[in-house]
Amino acid sequence: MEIGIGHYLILSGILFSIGFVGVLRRKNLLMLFFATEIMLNAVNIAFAAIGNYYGDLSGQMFAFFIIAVAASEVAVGLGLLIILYKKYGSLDLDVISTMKG
Amino acid sequence: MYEFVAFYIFAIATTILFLITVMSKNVLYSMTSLAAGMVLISGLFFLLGADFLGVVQLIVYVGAVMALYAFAMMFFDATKDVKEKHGNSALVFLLGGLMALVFVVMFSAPIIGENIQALYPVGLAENLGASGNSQDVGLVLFTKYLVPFEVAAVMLLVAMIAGIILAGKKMDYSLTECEASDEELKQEIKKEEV
Amino acid sequence: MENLVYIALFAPFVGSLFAGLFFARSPKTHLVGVVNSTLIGIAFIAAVTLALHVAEHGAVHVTMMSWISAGDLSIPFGFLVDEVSVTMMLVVTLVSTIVHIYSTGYMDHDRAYNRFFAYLSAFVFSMMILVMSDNFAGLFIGWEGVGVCSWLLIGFWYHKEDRPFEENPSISPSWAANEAFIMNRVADLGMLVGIFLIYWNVGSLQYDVVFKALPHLADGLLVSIAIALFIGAMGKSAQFPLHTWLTDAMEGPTPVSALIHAATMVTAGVFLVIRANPLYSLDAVHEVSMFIASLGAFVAFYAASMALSARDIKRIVALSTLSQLGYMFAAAGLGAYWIALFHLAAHAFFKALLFLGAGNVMHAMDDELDIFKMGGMKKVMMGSYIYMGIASFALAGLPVMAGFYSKDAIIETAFNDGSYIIWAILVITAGMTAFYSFRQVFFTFHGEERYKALGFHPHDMYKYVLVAMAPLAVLAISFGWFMENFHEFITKNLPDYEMSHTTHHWAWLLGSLVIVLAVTGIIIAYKKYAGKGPNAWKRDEEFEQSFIYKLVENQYYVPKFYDEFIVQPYTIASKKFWEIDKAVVDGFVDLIGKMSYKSGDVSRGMQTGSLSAYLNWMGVGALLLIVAAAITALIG
Amino acid sequence: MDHILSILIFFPAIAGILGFVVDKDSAKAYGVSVAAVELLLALGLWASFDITNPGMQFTEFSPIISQFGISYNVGVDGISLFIVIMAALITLLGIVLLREDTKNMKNMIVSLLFLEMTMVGVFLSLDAIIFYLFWELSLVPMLYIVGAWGGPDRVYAAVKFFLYTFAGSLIMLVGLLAMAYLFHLESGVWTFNLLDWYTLKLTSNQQFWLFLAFFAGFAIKVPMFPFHTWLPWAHGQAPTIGSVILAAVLLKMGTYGFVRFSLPILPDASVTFTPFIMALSLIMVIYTAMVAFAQKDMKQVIAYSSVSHMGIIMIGVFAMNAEGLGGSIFLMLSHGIVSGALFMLVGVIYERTGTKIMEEFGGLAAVMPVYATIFGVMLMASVGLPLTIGFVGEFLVLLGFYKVSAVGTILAGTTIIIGSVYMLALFKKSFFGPLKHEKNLGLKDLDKRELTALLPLVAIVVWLGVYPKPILEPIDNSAKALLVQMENHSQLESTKEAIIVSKKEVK
Amino acid sequence: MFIDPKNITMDVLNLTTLMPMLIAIGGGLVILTIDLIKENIHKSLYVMLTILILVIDLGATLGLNFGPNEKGFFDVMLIDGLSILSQILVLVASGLFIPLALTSKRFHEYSYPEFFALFLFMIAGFQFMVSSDNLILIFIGLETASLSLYTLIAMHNRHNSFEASVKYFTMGALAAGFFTMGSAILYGISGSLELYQIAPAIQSRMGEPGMMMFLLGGAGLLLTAFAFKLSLFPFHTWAPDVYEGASAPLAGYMSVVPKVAAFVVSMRIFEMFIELQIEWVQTIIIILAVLTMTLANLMALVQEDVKRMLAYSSISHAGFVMVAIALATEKANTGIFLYYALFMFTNLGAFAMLWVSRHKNRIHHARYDHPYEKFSGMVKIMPMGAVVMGLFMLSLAGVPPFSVFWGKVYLMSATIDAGHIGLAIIMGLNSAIAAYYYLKLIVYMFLREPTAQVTEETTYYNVSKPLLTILGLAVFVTVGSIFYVDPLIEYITEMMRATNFGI
Repeated sequence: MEIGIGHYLILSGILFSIGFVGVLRRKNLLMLFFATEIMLNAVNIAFAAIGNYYGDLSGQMFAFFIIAVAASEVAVGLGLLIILYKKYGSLDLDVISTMKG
Repeated sequence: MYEFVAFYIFAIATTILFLITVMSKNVLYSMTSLAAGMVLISGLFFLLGADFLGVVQLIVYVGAVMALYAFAMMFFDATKDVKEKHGNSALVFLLGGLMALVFVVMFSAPIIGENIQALYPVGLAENLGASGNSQDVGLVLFTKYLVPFEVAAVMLLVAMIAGIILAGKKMDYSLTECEASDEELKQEIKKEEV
Repeated sequence: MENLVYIALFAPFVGSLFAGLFFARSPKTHLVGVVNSTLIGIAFIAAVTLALHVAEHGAVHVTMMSWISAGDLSIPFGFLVDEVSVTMMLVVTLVSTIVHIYSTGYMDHDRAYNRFFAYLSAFVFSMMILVMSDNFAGLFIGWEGVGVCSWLLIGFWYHKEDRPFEENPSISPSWAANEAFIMNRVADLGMLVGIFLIYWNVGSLQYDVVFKALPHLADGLLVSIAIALFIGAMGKSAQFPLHTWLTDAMEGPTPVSALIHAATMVTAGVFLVIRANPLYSLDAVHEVSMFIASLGAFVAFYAASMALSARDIKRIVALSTLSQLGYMFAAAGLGAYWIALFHLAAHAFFKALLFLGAGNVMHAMDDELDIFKMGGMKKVMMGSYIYMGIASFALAGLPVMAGFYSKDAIIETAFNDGSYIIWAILVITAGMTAFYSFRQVFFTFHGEERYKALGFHPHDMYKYVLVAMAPLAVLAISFGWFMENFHEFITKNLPDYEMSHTTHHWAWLLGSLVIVLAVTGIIIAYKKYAGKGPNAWKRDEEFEQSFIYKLVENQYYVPKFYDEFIVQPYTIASKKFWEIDKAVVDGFVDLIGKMSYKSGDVSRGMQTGSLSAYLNWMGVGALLLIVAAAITALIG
Repeated sequence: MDHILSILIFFPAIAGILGFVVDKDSAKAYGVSVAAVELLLALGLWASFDITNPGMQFTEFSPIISQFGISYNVGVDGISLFIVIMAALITLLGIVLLREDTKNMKNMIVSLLFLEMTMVGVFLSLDAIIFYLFWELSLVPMLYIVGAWGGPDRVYAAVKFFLYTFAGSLIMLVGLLAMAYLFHLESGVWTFNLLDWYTLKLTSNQQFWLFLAFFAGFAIKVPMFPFHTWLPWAHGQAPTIGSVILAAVLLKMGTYGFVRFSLPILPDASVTFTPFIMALSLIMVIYTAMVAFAQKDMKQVIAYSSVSHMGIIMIGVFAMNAEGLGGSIFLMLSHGIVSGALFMLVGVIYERTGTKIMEEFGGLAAVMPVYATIFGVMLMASVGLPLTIGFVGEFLVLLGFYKVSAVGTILAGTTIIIGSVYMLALFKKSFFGPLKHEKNLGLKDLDKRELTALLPLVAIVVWLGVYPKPILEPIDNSAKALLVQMENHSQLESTKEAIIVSKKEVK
Repeated sequence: MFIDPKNITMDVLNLTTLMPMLIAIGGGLVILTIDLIKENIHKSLYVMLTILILVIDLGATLGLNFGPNEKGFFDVMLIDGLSILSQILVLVASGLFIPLALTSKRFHEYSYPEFFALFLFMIAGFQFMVSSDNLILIFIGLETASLSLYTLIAMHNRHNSFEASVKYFTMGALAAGFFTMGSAILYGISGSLELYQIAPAIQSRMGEPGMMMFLLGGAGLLLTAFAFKLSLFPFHTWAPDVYEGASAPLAGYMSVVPKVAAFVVSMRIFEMFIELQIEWVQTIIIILAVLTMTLANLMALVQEDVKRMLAYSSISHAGFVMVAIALATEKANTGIFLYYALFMFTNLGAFAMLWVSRHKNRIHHARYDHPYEKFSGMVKIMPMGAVVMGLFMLSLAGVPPFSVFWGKVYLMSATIDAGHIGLAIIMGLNSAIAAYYYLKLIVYMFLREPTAQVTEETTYYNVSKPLLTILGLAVFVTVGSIFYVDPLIEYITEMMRATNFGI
């Protein structure tokens, strides 16, 4: 019952897909952002696992930077959400659809 | 065996928690399960020997990011259940399932190459007499990845500025939609200052 | 001599320009008539001089300049004055001169007097090119040129309204003009094909070169050339089935009919066959020649039959022209080219005279054409009466008259050739000719004075016009007397046609037979139409309802046939094509545009504005890529 | 005279730019003088043209994009010389014919001058890309002219014209680029120089596809059936001057393209495609002539007749013998003159009555005799009467085509019948018969301005009909040279057989 | 290859490679500092300062040594021809678009110096992105630039712009997920994050079972991410909305600079795959390119708003250029830059014209700022403006001799050279479809009568001298392109030869 890299990667893939489903089905922007966080986390697992099995640090590095990016995105994203909420009074995606065609 | 048990516990738990995040109608549940899931992921990192990463995950994600989300949630007064219209849930799950299937199929193949030499092997710091993941990470981060690190700093600065501008007062009054000319605006601003 | 050639050729052209450029917009100017008549007269004198020269020294051949040269083709403006062309020139210029003079009187009251002379002289010019050219392309220039002038002159009174076919079989002058032009063009295509065939197989269009090369060509080719050229001739000479335009062409002023549609242009076809005699006398094309002769005989009879019942004075003359053209073709087809040419000339004289006489009548009757409305006019129009009488005698082929010699010769030829059917037709036709021409004379000049009831006050033409017509009358009587001289002159160039002994033997009998038939025709006509008082002619309503009468009156339904089976289908097809063009061809293009636009409209539907949808699109896209990747990897 | 071709091309453009500054009221005078100078220049070119030399003359060459083998390369031979002169002439006369009260006269003049540049440029370019450049650019002023001064559906017509031709020429562009690539493969050099391309021998398969690509561009421009439907629209809606230039010059670009590109570069494919082109052309000749007959609008009749005549030109181009090719080039000129004049004439009556529907007229000959006369002359030239300009080309083309196909010639020859059918019907409906409307009684005959524009054309129609030699000779020389070049360049025996430079040699 | 910390020398670091980015970042900080010191300084100072910094940056970029293996900072930086070229393009475009801030009317974003600081950070981000073949740095650079860009869009401060920003942001986050996942797979295969090491690793492992799956999967994921950035179908959905929501200068900017940066990275990544003989990538890219240009063109046909139309047209142009990546030849790569260099000026002009006529109220249409009606009869009101806009439209349509034509020809030629004749024809036909909507604007401007709302006042609303200068420059470059295309091709080709494409 050896846990190999495959396990981690499959887990990563599954979590990624869960995040993907979330992105596709969420209509609330805030919760949609959660889903993107899940995706990034899933990738982090993959990076950490691969790095571990190669005994290489680059994977961890990438994961580290992904966390940084995620944090930045949250900052910007929340800023946007706030201003959007102020203007539209809602975070529902269907409301924010004045531009189309 | 220990790894086996730990992995499956973490794996199953995160999967369930993230599923809750994605499926729950309640923002609070959703967010809480997300935070919990992330904590568990840091456990996976520890399992994988990425101690530093695990810590960062805990601090940055669970500490900072989740705090931000929580703050935002309060701002949006989103404690109530969220009503979402799902037009084609089945399709979404089908797509997600398909995606997962492809990943499973893909990752069942061996990905690790036999002949690949690690470029920045774990245990770098051993040569210097020190030990532990943090030092290794530090060593690589501040040599090889110094530039990305600095750029990340800029990125965070950008994010900060962006957050300040977007959420701050500056956006409350739109100059774009104001018909007044520059001169008139100056007068107005001066009046306000006075 | 060169100068004379150019004078003969260009004098009419100068006249046309003179009238057209300087006087086209001015009111009637007598000067134009005088000048143009004089110029044509000069051309005539030049032609006479040339004729004398040719008789003495042989043909004159001049090349003015090159016209088209491209590839190996080189066409010059070259003119050949030999026995054949000089005969034509004489005929053309003489008749033209007289018609010009006649027109100064006839067109006296017309607003467009000057324009008329411009056209008329232009016609003479074109006709001169036609007969004088030394190559087929030059012939074609004249060929088309006379076509256009004919178009202009038929449609001279273009302002007249279209009337339905039942009222006026030729609808209107402009309609008739177009019909003539288009029908001629049909034939011209044949002629063009003939020219192309000649060029690609001989390499030149010069008569001399071509005729020299003819014997070396393949038989089938010769037949094709002969047929193609004859198709051209059929159009100009109004042979069946391209004959309907000629009767309709009577919409033009009568001098035009006299000059163009009797004496000169319509004989161009005959001239072409005569010109191309080296081709048509070849054994290889014997069948074609026989066809020409047969067609000629048929047309002679066919036209004569229609003339029997016609009421329109000009139509009768036109149909007789058609009939006589048939005679000419019969002769030419049988190889008696010089006889054809002789009849051509004789016919030109008496037919022009006949037309001009008819013109006098019309002039007197305020352009009334219906002979049923005339009668007994000899009292008021003695001069015209005499002229028309002479012309009719000539046409009927009574002894001494010109027509007697020429027509008799043709009939003899048919007999001599052993083509007894043709001979029989021609003989019968001769009788019919006498009948209908005198029917017309008697209707017009004898019998009850029907016109009085209708309020006409006829008076004869100006004296000088009548005097001017005299040469024609003289020639109509006497031209036949010079047959031997002509024969001697022309056979230098054209092949002689020798009658066999048998024919010589029977000649007197054949001649008498024709004379008897002609006289019989005249007598019947006199009995029927010349009576006065109780003997006066009455309409036979019953006969007019009979099938034969209807058939003949409606020109054997040929115009109707053309209308229903060519004109109308063409019009309908054109309209349908236009609709197809709009709906299908253009519609298809528009459809592409509309489809693009529509698909743009449809695909913009994916841009719902909802972020959720966008994410779905992106997700689907990503998934498709990955699934495609997986499948590709698994398969290969 | 070293740079006369460049001067010819760019003089109108520079004048056009300067034209922006000219006062509105003197715009027409400015236009006339510029166009007149251009015509004089073109005539000067003719005067110094060496008639005996069938090759390119006055060539100028300077690389522009040497990395990609594009260079400014112009030259003139007997084929292009007269088209250029005609373009200059038609532009001049078209401007002369413009009414003083045309709205936005200045814009009109400027567009026309730019159009003139592009037209002259197309015919003088010897570099494929420069050719393409002028080719495309010519669409723009024309779009504006049709769209701004046209009839009620002008925008639709203008856009259709633009897009249709643009689409075709883009496919042609692909062909040009492919050709350059093939040349590059062969020689290692990038070049779009036509004269270089003439030396390249291509396989039949390559020629086949390249021919199709070129065909797309040229056929739409010609316009060949079934790509012709933009033309009636464009003509129907365009202002007089637009129709005149469109019919007289722009359409010739298509046939010129076939002569300059398809034939010499792709001789084998040209011969292979001959039956196809012939079939289309015959349909074009007969079908569009019939459609023309069904028209009610005088201008549409002439528009469709243009298509029909272009069919004859196409036939001549692909007859592959000196008679046909020379004839079709001559016919391009004569059709330019005649159709230009006819469109001018339609414009004249349209200006007076505000309608082009034939049934509205009738009896015009009595009211406007001079007009009717000139119309009649042009009509006769259009139906190919000997001793008018129309005959020479048509005769030569049919003559040349006879060698290719006798049946085809008879079918094509029906043009002289059905051509006269619709033209005479037009003439009869409009000019003959009684006057339809009282108001037409007061119509004025041609005035000085109109006569100035039309009489030169009448003179040319007669002059070149009687004495075509001055222009037929250089055309013939160049046409023969082109055929010789084709023959030398072809690889298939069947091609060599099909090409007849001089049948004396063949015998 | 581990570098001992002790032995690090300045030579190895090659610090100068960082100069351009540092200048931009430093410039951004300077602007922030100035704002700290004194508030309410007129925007023109910041604009000029930004231009100045960009000029210095450009100078620094041009001063760099470059070559296929010119690396710096532990091989993280890669200064090859591609990098230099794209940096030049980015900087020049930025320098040309930023003066559009100097309008006569006041707009929200330009009133705050943060805009200019973020602008410079964004440029730095792009510069990092293009001058590295390390996936981490590419990712970080990309995110830095993107986050700045999202903010810049939102700073226009209208309903539209927030919506646009949020859409762009959210999809960008998703794309980031795909990018990282793709990178993870590449990392898994090769154990490296540097393309020049990944390539040989892949090559050596190509035959292994299941490897194709990873390769194609990774390529697919990365392609998704870059297809989003390059707005390829079906990942383009953000583009029209973002163009509509963003201010005209920014929209124009987005149609050039981020795309150039994304193209550079795509060239580095996908041409590696293609050169490894993985045909699937080529096929998929061609399919995407064809779909993109065709569908975007079709959708552009039905637009009512010029800016939105231009958005679709930019998508279509991107699809057109994408073909070059599938070809992966030197000529095609040259073509990409030639195309964008030429396209830049035309688009600059077109968007500047929109900006000139930008009105604060939507007087012509309830939703759109630049509906077609706004331009009807423009030739009567501002003839020069109409002529200039007409020229830009013709250029975009690919009418010779205007600038975009040469790019089109060059790319089509490259396509033909690579043997894809059918593709070249599709490209040609697409240009024909595209001509319709460009013509539509010309038709409105030249062939229609002005509506009641269209007056000199409304069309010249936002005009100012700097804007006119920029317009003049754009016209000049667009029209005179025939004269400088040759040296441009030569320079780009030279740069391409000094480029390291991984293998």
